[in-house]
Amino acid sequence: MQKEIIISGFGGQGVLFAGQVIAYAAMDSGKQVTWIPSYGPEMRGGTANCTVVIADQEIGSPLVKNPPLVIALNLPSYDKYEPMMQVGGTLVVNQSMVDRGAKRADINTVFVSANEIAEQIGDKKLTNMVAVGALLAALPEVTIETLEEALKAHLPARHQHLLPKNYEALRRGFESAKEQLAVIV
Amino acid sequence: MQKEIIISGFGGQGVLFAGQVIAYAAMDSGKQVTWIPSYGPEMRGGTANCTVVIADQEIGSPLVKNPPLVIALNLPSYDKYEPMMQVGGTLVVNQSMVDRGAKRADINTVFVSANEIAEQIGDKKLTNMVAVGALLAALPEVTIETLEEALKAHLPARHQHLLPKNYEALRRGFESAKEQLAVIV
Amino acid sequence: MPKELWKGNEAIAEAAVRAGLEAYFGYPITPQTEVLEYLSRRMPELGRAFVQAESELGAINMVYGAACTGVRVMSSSSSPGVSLMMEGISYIAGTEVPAVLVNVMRGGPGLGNIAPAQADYNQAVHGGGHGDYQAIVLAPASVQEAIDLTVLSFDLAEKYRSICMVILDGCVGQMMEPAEMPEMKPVHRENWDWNTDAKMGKRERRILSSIYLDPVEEEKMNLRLLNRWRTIEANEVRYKEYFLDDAEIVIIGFGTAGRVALSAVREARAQGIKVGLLRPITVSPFPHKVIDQLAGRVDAFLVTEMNSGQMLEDVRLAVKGRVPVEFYGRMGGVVPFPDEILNEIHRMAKVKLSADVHPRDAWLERMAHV
Amino acid sequence: MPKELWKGNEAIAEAAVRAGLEAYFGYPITPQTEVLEYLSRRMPELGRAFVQAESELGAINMVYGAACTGVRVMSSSSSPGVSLMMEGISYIAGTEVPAVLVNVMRGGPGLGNIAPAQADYNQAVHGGGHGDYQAIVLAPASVQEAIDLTVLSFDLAEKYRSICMVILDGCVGQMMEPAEMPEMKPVHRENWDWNTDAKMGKRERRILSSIYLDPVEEEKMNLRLLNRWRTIEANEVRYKEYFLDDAEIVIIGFGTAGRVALSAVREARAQGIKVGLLRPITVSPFPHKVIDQLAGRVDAFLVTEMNSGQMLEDVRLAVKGRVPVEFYGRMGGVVPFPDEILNEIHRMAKVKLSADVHPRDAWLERMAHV
Amino acid sequence: MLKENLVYDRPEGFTDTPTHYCPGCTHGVAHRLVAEVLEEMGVIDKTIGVAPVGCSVFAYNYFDTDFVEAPHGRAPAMATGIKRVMPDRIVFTYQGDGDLASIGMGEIVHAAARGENITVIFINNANFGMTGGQMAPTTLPGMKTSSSVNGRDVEIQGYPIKVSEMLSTLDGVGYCVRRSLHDPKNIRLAKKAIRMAFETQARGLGFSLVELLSTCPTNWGMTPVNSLKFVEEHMMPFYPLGDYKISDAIKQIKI
Amino acid sequence: MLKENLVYDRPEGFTDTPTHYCPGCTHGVAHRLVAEVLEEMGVIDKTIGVAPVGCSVFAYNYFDTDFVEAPHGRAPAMATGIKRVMPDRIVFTYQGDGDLASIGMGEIVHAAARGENITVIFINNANFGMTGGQMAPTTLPGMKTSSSVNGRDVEIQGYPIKVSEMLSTLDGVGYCVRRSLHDPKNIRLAKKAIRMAFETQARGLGFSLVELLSTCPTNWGMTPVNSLKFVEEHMMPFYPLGDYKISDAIKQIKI
Amino acid sequence: MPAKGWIEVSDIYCKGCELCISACPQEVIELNMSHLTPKGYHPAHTFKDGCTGCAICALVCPDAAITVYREVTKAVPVPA
Amino acid sequence: MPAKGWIEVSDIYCKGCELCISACPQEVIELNMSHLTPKGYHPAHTFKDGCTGCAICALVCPDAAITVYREVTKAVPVPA
Ligand SMILES: Cc1ncc(C[n+]2csc(CCOP(=O)(O)OP(=O)(O)O)c2C)c(N)n1
Ligand SMILES: Cc1ncc(C[n+]2csc(CCOP(=O)(O)OP(=O)(O)O)c2C)c(N)n1
Ligand code: SF4
Ligand code: SF4
Ligand code: SF4
Ligand code: SF4
Ligand code: SF4
Ligand code: SF4
Ligand SMILES: [Mg+2]
Ligand SMILES: [Mg+2]
Repeated sequence: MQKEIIISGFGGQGVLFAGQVIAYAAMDSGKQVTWIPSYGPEMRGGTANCTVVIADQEIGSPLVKNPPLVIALNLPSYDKYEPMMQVGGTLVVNQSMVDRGAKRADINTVFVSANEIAEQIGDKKLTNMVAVGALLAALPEVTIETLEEALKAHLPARHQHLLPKNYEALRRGFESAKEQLAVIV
Repeated sequence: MQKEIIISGFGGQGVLFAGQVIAYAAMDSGKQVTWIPSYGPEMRGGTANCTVVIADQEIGSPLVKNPPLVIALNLPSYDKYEPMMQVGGTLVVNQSMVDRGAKRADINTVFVSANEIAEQIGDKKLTNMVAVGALLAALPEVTIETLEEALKAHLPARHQHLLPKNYEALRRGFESAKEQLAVIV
Repeated sequence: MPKELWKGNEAIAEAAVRAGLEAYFGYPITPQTEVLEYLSRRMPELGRAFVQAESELGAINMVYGAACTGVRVMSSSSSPGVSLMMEGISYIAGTEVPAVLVNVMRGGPGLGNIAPAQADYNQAVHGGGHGDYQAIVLAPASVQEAIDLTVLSFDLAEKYRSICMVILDGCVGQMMEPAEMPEMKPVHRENWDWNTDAKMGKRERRILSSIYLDPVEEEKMNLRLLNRWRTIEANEVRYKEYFLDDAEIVIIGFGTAGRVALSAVREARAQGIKVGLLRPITVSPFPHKVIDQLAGRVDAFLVTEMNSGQMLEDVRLAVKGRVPVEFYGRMGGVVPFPDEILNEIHRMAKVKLSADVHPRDAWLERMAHV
Repeated sequence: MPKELWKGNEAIAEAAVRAGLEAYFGYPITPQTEVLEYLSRRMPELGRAFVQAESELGAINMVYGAACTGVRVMSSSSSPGVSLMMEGISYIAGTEVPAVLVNVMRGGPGLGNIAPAQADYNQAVHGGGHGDYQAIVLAPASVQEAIDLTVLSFDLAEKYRSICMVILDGCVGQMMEPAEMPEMKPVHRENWDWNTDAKMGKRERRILSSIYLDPVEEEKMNLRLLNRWRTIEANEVRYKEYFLDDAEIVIIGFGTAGRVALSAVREARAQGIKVGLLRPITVSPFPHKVIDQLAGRVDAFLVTEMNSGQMLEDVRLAVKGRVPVEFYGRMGGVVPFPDEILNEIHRMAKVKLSADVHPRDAWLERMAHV
Repeated sequence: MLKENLVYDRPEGFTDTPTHYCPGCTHGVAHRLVAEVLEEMGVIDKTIGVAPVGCSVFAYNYFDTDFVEAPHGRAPAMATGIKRVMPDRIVFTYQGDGDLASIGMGEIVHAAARGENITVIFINNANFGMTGGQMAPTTLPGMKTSSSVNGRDVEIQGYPIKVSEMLSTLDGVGYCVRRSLHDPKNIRLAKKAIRMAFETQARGLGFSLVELLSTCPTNWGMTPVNSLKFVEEHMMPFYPLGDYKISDAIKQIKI
Repeated sequence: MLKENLVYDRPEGFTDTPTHYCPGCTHGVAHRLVAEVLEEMGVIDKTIGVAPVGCSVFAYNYFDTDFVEAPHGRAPAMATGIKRVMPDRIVFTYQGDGDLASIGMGEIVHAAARGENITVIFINNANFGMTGGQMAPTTLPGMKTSSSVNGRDVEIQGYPIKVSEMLSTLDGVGYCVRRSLHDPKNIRLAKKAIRMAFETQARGLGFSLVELLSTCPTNWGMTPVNSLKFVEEHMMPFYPLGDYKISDAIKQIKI
Repeated sequence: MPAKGWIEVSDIYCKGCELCISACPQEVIELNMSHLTPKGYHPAHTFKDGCTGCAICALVCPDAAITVYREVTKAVPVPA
Repeated sequence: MPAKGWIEVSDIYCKGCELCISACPQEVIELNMSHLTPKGYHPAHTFKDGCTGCAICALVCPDAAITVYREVTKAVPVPA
């Protein structure tokens, strides 16, 4: 088993942390995992992304050209990764920041209004967690429960009080995606 | 034809210049020539030496382990080079600074009282030229005349007035050596 | 120890601390800065020495000074900063004191960029400083290996009184992976017979210097280093093998290039192509012998690096023209994807290869599209 | 021009002046100081720029600055000083500006000594600075060659917008030989399309930099350098052959080691041994091709260097194990005498040689007596 | 809009490229002042700039002059190389405090001591901006940075270097002053100083340097406006503004 | 001979090795004073010296203490490395003016600025002795050297650097004075200063440096005795002797 | 009566740093929260009358984003 | 009456630089031209009476070649 995930968005959208949480959860599930940020010309501002690879065996390349799993938190990310995706993969799109539909029919595109959901829960910063929840619907190797455990273990102390809201974000995203995936399949 | 000469003595004895004059003369005689100083730990004070190689063809090594021709202006030089000399070679020894006779019978040792002769001519600094003159007796490739020309051409302007004395030093050395070499042969 | 998710650069820093690091001297430079920043907090916490030096030149000479006293000391930097350390490294080698230096390599030459690269291989392995010396050079490909090799680097440096470098590309430095830290080793000072930590009433005075004014003495010193190097070559070669048993094509790559190749190898195996991977862990001493042996039984080699083919020449030296050696490299901070290497494997499995044309030239032709 | 007796270092200085040197920046170091001292007098006399820099680091960056304006500029130093220039050299290479650097090599590593050595071969030829770049490296063996190659170095540097190094050992620097100087070339500034000498109302502004933040751009730049290097390899290889026609044993040595070998070769020929000499003049680009060809027809090679066998590996790469390659080196400032090399020739003519054991190891065994 | 209505426009010394600086970073102000001075002196055409390694590494993108990019800290050496072969050109370096006062200390002291006829614009923002805000030689005592997280402890991490004070002890220095970019009045004074520095060079009167107290909102973790206050309240008391050295010949210059 | 007859004997801080210095070179005097001070303070046993590259490159042969040999100019960095891991040892560098003020400028300024608790003995002999007498940053205006054969032209070759004046602007410096070795009185004063510098270190009071005007008879082309006169008549007026910085804490020290 | 002036803020250069806002003696500048520049910043604009064309905003702007104009009534020196 | 002193000059260390000669207030030192040290220098020696044991010669000697003695009459401080 090997699954590669790319998470991409604007600088402040919590892209890197979202990847780390998945990496923690995968690790706690006894998987091999790598997390790598894109660091480069666009260090200051601009888009940020990270790649997470989860596998049963020693992981080779920590980077992936044609990912099976992508979270695109904004339009530029959506535009960039949609064409790169593996056939049959799942692309979670933050519908709140995107004004177009899917161009590819050979992948599963899941639209989640992550911003709105986050705001409903009461914290705009949870956008990333909504999207992560949505992704989990296509990533059976990591359960919502392990991800919650991982969050609990690794959220900085000063944010621990936000755990319930994080959990809610995850589940709302998960539910939203499951519905759509059920339809697709 | 290839001839290698080592000239060795104390720092102030004009060892390097003696070698250069021979090199100039050889060059002016249409020969290939190299001159190389020993530079090393003993840069400040101590003994100085240089190696001159004269040849008809492109010169290989500018250094020589077993020289056929040596000028030893002091005792340490004599002690150092006598054992290294090629069989049949000629060793010009500055008798003024040396209190022993030859240890090897398979080389020609020419003793010249270079200091005394130089003082007789009226300039202690000519010791080196007396010795060079002596060496020429065993170096037919360079005539006294070309050496005189070389001196004339390359002695700094401020020393040009000393040319006659230099010539005399050369000839006195040459004569002294020729006598001895005649006996040896 | 349980596994934790560690970032490569910070893992190296903590591993050094646990290996008994007593002093760190460094200067910020991307993509290495986390090593320095981590230790700027961690070392004072433990009462150990940390100095942000005025420059890499200052840093390497602070390392040199501390190394002379016999304690465990290191610096870290990235390509341009490491170039500034060449004189100091040569002095450290010439004085035969142990020191560790980490190079998180980036794109070059010159200022280049801050993306991952492996283009300082030659500098590290074949001597960027003046004079004859050899450095032990370790090349981790994962965070766990970065930890383990950092610890090892101190042991090897001390054992052989040698400079020991850990070279990694920015990928390994920036990546997070689960990894296990070793136990904290208490700092303890060895009773060396060479270190200049002052007489303290216990012994005759000692001098540490790299001067040997007499060439014969310097030559003896050079021979001493060379003979020591033969021991190191005999005892310290490390590499990792993947699917070599029945391999007909063998890929050789270190660090990230090696692990990217692993993905390609797995894919190729899945397609039934008999390909294996040799990943040097010590790039100096280089695993000549195993390549020599492989050259006797495989059909071809593919060297893959994030540079223009620097290790390639070491492989070719070991193969000695017996079978074709091909090359695939990306440069300037570009990290290859597995499919690029898979393409090369396919190509090699298809066409008849020649050992005549230099693999770099052939690769350059293939790169014409870039 | 008539021949004059020139000291190697001063000859290089004057040759540079005649080649149109407009600026020299350097720092004293034995055995190179005569270059600096000579130019400290000569350059101001001609109204050209001379600065005794604060350090080699300062010097190479002054060179870098002046090189960007498109004038002929150089520095010179000796081993430890050259190590300090590694960052600057990498920048010069990365910016593709022409510059000349002379290294009068001495014994090392570290402070070492001031005797003649060739132990910076790898640093010069295989890249002592970070990143992928190649330097053109010329290795004179006589004063005349030092003059000619100094002049050539400026032409090559400009032609290929490259760093060009002249590496010589202290012997060639300190030696006097009759030599002919070229005519004085008037200083004239070329109308390059790249140099930053200010717009002056004539053109758009220009930038010179070695930054390529985007890895793909940096890779393109790396490829540009590599492709240029292939042109250089194709056009600029230079070497000198002696008695190769019927040679059964071929000695390969550069600089002083090469000329010492010449003496040994002549002696061996006199004894009826069929031995020849190949003396690389460009050690980078290296004369791979001619060695490759020789390897097809001779019985064995003997590489001789004043180091531990650095060029040796380049020879082995060219020979590819077809015939034995033996090695004889002296290190740390020791200059070999012809008889030492003659001994090696005798040994090679007598015993059956094996291509199996590494020539350096075999040589180390033979050096056990030192 | 009529030409005569124009009170202030983007200087011609600038290219069209927007800078990569963080919002509110006064690197931009310093750039603008240099561009204005070069324009006013009419020397854009004969100027060669030397960019440093630091946040201003891309300075070469913004000025409409020839430019080269130096290795970290070596801009004064590169500028020396350029000026010595092109003495009639205007050559300036633009350097941060990490670049000039940390790694480049040797080069700046010697360029100054030699009286190298170049102009140095020195941006003191009390940290290494580009690499993420580490301690610089100019970091204030007690100031927190990413490599002095508990605040700079001068006993262990050393004392800040006052560059203008130090360099003005050197005989080769013609003009050496410290100014600040934190308010309109000081910006005007800074511009005058930059003008004087370039005039010093244009007249061959030796080495000139203008130290500018500048902000780094990003790494200081402050808004741009608060950063200006920090300069006024914390940096200026430690780094007094003033004329540290103005040679007599330069004092005569009237502009 | 009775012990009580002894007025002066070769200090115990010295080894038996004769120095390699030229006859009359005051490097020897500086050495002797350091050896005497270390002996008098009873710290020979816990001292580690750092030798430079320069004529004093072999300093390590002469002192009966541990010693290391630094790359040219980097002695202060090496000393920093040593002192930071061995804070209870006495660590000193011994550096020439080429070493300290030319190539090593960056390292000395930063060691001083950090207030590195080391002692620097700085030998100013106005040239690069070891490499044959080239111009140093300290070479006097108009002075002839092998790389300024017509005399140092300050307009082109730069102005001399007054090291003590420059370094004493740095807050990390505890003790910084200039003395001379040209006559008995000044030698005594020099020794007192060296003592104070080491006391500064022993008490942890920061960076200490003693600049010593010294001779180079060989490269100056003078007899040793005339060289002393040159120091008095030409160097001292340009490099005034004096206390450039003595921190208050150090002023309290009584010895 | 103060001179009447006006400013133009370039969408290309303005990064919404607010330095002009706090420097304007007439307090007539604010960020335009209803507009985003291509780079994603809310740019500065004048939100009410009162601009005198004093150019202080341009003087403090790190991005040379402001062009300042003034009705030609009497000579006022440009900022130095 | 001045104290009576005497000096010993080491053959191993003395390089005949003459600094002691020019410094000796009693002018009792000269080079011994009839003696050469192993290194080839004419060493310093006292050539007449009058040494007071003031140790000034030792103070200026760059080679720590001089040992100074004095008859014990009254306390005189060693050179500092
Ligand atoms: C030799 C070298 N060392 C380190 C670096 C990394 N580096 C880049 S910029 C910088 C510091 C810049 O700080 P400063 O000069 O103050 O400029 P600022 O960014 O604050 O304007 C450093 C350490 C480098 N590029 N090269
Ligand atoms: C990196 C490097 N550059 C240059 C040299 C050559 N070098 C040796 S000593 C010296 C100058 C020494 O002068 P100074 O420090 O004044 O000491 P002095 O000999 O005058 O006592 C130089 C340039 C070197 N050894 N290493
Ligand atoms: S990091 Fe700091 S100095 Fe750099 S551009 Fe941003 S605010 Fe300015
Ligand atoms: S060269 Fe000068 S400094 Fe060096 S030992 Fe001789 S006199 Fe002293
Ligand atoms: S100062 Fe300039 S960049 Fe900042 S908000 Fe005002 S106009 Fe925009
Ligand atoms: S010109 Fe003056 S008044 Fe008008 S907006 Fe700018 S600062 Fe305000
Ligand atoms: S001062 Fe010392 S070395 Fe010089 S002559 Fe006198 S005793 Fe000899
Ligand atoms: S001790 Fe005094 S009096 Fe005696 S020789 Fe020495 S200097 Fe002269
Ligand atoms: Mg800064
Ligand atoms: Mg000196």
